[in-house]
Amino acid sequence: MAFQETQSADVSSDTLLEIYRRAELVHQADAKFRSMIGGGELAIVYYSPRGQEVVSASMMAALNQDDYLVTIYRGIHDQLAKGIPIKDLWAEFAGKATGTCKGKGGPMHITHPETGVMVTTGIVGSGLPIANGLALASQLEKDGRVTVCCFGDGASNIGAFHEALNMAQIWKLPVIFLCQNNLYGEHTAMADSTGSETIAQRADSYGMKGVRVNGNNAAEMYAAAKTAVDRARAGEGPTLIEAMTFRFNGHILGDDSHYIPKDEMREAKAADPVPILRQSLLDLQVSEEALAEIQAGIAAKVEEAAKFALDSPYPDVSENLKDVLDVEIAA
Amino acid sequence: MAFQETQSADVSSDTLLEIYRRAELVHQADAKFRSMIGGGELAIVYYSPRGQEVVSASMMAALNQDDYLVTIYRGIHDQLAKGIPIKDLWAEFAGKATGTCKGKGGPMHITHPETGVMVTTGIVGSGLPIANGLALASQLEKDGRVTVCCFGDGASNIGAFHEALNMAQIWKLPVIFLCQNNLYGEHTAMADSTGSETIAQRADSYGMKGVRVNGNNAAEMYAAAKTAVDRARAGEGPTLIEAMTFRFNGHILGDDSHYIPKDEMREAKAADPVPILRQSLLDLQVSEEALAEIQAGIAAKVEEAAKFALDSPYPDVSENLKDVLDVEIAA
Amino acid sequence: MSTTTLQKEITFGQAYNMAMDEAMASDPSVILLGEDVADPQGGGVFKASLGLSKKYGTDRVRSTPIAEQAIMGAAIGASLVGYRPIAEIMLMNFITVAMDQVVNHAAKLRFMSGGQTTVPITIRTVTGAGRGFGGQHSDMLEAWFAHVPGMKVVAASNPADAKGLLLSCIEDDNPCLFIELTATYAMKGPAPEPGYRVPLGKAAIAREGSDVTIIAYSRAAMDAIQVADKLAEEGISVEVVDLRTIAPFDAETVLNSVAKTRRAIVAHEAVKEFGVGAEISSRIHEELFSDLRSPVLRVGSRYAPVPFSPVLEQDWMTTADKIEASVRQAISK
Amino acid sequence: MSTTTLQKEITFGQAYNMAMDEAMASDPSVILLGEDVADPQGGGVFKASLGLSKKYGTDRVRSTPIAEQAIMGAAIGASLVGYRPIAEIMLMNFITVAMDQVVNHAAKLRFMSGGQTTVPITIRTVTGAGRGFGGQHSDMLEAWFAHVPGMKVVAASNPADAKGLLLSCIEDDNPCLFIELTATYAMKGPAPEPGYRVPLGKAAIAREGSDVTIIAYSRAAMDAIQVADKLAEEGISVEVVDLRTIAPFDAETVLNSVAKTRRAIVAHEAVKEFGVGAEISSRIHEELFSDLRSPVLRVGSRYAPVPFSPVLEQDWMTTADKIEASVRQAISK
Ligand SMILES: Cc1ncc(C[n+]2csc(CCOP(=O)(O)OP(=O)(O)O)c2C)c(N)n1
Ligand SMILES: Cc1ncc(C[n+]2csc(CCOP(=O)(O)OP(=O)(O)O)c2C)c(N)n1
Ligand SMILES: [Mg+2]
Ligand SMILES: [Mg+2]
Repeated sequence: MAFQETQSADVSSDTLLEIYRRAELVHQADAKFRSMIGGGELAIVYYSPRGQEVVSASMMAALNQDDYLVTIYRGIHDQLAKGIPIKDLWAEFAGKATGTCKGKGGPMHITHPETGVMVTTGIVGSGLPIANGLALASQLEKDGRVTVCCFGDGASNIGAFHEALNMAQIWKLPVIFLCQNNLYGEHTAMADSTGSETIAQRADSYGMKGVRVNGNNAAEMYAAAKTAVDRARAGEGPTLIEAMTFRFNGHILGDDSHYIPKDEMREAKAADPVPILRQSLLDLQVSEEALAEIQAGIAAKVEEAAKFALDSPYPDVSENLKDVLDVEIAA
Repeated sequence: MAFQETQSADVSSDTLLEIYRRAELVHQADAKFRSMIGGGELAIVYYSPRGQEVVSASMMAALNQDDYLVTIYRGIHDQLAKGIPIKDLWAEFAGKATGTCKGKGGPMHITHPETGVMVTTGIVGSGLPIANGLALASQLEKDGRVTVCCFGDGASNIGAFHEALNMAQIWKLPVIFLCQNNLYGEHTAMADSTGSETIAQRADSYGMKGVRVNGNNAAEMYAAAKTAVDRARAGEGPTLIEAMTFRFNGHILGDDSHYIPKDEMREAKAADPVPILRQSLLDLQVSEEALAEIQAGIAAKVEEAAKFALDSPYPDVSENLKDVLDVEIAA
Repeated sequence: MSTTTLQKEITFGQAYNMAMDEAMASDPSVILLGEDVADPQGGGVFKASLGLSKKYGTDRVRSTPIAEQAIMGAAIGASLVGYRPIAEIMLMNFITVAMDQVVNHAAKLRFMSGGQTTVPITIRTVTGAGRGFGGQHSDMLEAWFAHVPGMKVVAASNPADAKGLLLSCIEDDNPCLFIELTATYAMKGPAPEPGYRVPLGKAAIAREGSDVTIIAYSRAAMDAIQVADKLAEEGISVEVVDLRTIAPFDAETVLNSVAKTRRAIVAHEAVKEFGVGAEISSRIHEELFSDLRSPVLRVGSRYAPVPFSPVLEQDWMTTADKIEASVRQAISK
Repeated sequence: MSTTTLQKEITFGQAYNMAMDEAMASDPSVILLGEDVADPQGGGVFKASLGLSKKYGTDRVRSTPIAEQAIMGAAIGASLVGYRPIAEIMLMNFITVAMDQVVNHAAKLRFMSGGQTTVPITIRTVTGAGRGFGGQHSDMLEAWFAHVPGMKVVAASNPADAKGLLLSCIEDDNPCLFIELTATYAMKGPAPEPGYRVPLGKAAIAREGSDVTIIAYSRAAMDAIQVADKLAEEGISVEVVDLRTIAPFDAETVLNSVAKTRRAIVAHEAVKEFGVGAEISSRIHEELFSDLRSPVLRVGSRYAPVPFSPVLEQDWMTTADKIEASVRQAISK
């Protein structure tokens, strides 16, 4: 059947370094968001991607800036790895006029077409049919773009997943369905909600290529991503990638993960993908200094973004009359 | 994988005769409906099951009267084979007060709990989640009942199919999903709308047992049905049966089947399941007289039902105030 | 009639076909997605897209699987990057499986993105009672979409408007829901000039009158015109306002008419309770309370699912007779 | 407080929990289906079902996959053969993926079957703005369901009613949609007596008054009471009618109140245009036109998706201040 393990291909250290840059950016941004929320500087529902950084960093490193991304509420790892300006993102999380969406969308609805971040949805599964539409446009335009659609393991049980994968395959759309399998949907374990052993095997139901990879291994994840991107660009159609990963901070910030066996959590954290990737770079003779410099640069950017967000003004209430329709609504 | 061909088991000639009785009833009822519509005695949208009689007759012969059935607009083969009173069915098609639903539901919404006909829906795919609920009730009641849910090949591409099969499997519900694969959904060939080669293989996506059988072969179809019913009653969970068949009169009456290659239609009609089943009974030494007698008896019943429907009165308009809520609506 | 001379009359069905044809001819970004819409599948079950895939290719006119969420999502996604997709939802009751895509996404993405992305799609769907299609194939659900900020809801009462409104929907930069009726698909009316457009958001005065205004749309507007012509013979002067765009509706035209006649009736085929008529009636009372000679009345179908039996269906639905009766009631006060 | 003495105050969340607990204790046919509702998954994301699966087993309290069509279908199917399922749809915007099951099936099967089958289900769902959940997690969509014949739509404005109404929904033989609010989940109010019921279809006079009637429900009813109490100090006598059952609504109580005060305002958090307020306003005008001293006014949220930014969200939504302003406008006439 279509399901297969990809071999961890050898990936250049430059690529791994690029992946690390993106993963570390997500890593530090997430830490800052959590401290600001904990400290009361931000009052938002926050879906931490901590633990899933390498999945996105590897996937997005295989894309061009003008490729499209559709993602979900748990999305800063995808958005930042795709290249969205961190200041605009932060300001949107803070509901400020300087945010990507003028504060009107908020954390769950980040959009930034310049970097290909087309849709962020809060409705489980609904990004997949929309991703098909972006890919359909690319197919018609012959612009060579690829659309990546991120979603979770739980989303693979909802109807939109089924309809979208079937349509993508029969139309051979240049789309990649990236299931970030962190083994839980809210408080329900995958095994309790999902009839199949893997998500990847569901590709068979559509005659689609499906692969399951260790998403926390940058080389393996990047290889799978690159293969899927190349196939899509070559007109060979969609791929379903099931990237195995884990989330360290529960569903939303404040979730105590009571439903996750202690050992499972401990083992997952022991296999934290970010330090592992950092170590692998050191093993590849990248110097401690070089990595420390990258981290310092990111730290500065993150601080600057956070300050920018806090210092920015709130939108004017007249915004409630704009962007509802093409013409402004009469007050 | 779960998908497998069932062997055409040897089925007793009594069972085959019982299947023939049901198939011939559907066969004659369908002919009469078409002649009445053609003759202007009935003005309805009609979805002929001609060609699919043996699928239903074999499936329902494996059930008890109190087992549940959920079916679709193309449903008289399922309903009649399940044992619904033909007079009540006919009167409902004619919109009469004596119909199963007092004329309020009509051909697309036949219900008759006494014979287990619980829901007939006109919305593609939506019967599957409801069938789960009936099966859930049986599981909780431990009443040993089985629910059969009939749908088409085209319905296997809609979201409700996916959600329902997954839930049925993780809850091990006593439900049988009977996909009557007549190779077309309205005017679209299965190959043009469906990513997988078979519907049965989609059972793998749920860890469910899936089988593809020649639904037009009574012995093979009955064996698959019986196996699935036994599994369900034994608490072994759901089965997806893909019964290969064909529809001879297009999607709705009047459809010229222009989208079906001439040869395909010719071959399908050459393999008309009803005469084949009749011949196989003769080969089993059932006498021509016995079969002719069965046919004559059915012909009388069908004529009687048609007459009953035409002679029955229309419902009183006060019915529009009843059954909307539990209490009557004030005029 | 020779193919070169223009038809004098066209059906609603032809109007839909001509509008899509003209739109696809003039704008390569217009595509059509729906079940059986391409010619190999018959050009749509109602034949609205007959010939279009032959002309524009099956890349632009695509038959889809039976998967309304996928159809709607594909239309939305393509519209975010420059396309103007037409999504055909065969019957309005089937849009219930795609409500998330329409309501949470199509209607909101412009606002939630702060105007960075837009969703210029047209959803074409067919519905309406009177044909014995029963409870799941006849509902008029326009009130739901009218209540959703960010969408336009449109329905025509004659073939010329049907063509002009559909073209305007396709060219509009907002998501539009365009409602067609099974019962009127084959009805004829005068053909419009090529390139004819009906602006969205503008109602039509279908009949001028001074005693009472009937505000209606779609089939109820056709009935209202009948009623107006009949009552004219009795010397009762009825003005008919055909909304054409149901939401956001043309309050100015409605209010000007009622300010003149000082009596109004709102009529539609949808169930009366919590229907479109309630919004229009409330608006009129809010703005013209002291001018009104009698309260605005509403005519809508009964509070029940659409029944199958023809006698029940007729009793259930809004008809010219019921509209006429409420006109007489209004002017009696 | 000792476990034997009754609590004097409970939150809305506790009210939902107590109602389901009492219903499941007294009737084995009551079951609960929803995402994360069982205790191993935390007893629901809002903890409404905390402890229920421990008490009644995970057979009756079932955590489901993320599949609202499957949840709704399972509830409908079981209800056809004697069960009284409660289907929890975590947030109201998610019901958009299950509209077919609710509208084409739950609401219609009784009628379409000629009364042979019934669908005694209760759909519990949470929503509402004011918490910064943004455009896809805050919508008040009750008007859609009110427009669908065959369903009841219910919302409470205090914990006692919440418990009494939810019990009545579970025991009712029709499909009921019970709307909860994120914003009020933790709010407290007096605890009702055990076994307390609030009949469906009966509004409450939350405040008696003579100058003007505010008709509201859910949070807007809480705001209306505040406004009434505040204006009382100024000598303005405001009557507050809390609908409790939004559809079919208690026209008798509404009309009797307005017949007395001769001025009315309808207020709700949902978007004003084509909202529930339009139906109530129209009905009042139709029945009491000549008695009214001024037109019925409506207060609803802005015609826009729910914005995220707190300043925009506050400007967007219905508030006590906006209700107060329209009361002053009404009595100024
Ligand atoms: C249609 C729908 N149903 C339910 C929810 C509530 N919800 C939000 S996130 C979530 C869990 C999703 O799990 P998964 O797909 O694995 O993604 P993860 O959060 O683990 O990244 C649920 C049930 C929703 N947003 N949309
Ligand atoms: C949700 C939905 N979409 C579209 C339709 C229109 N429709 C009715 S039957 C049908 C074809 C179904 O084909 P299949 O499932 O193969 O069943 P068959 O008619 O062949 O028995 C379609 C598209 C519908 N009834 N419901
Ligand atoms: Mg997950
Ligand atoms: Mg078929």
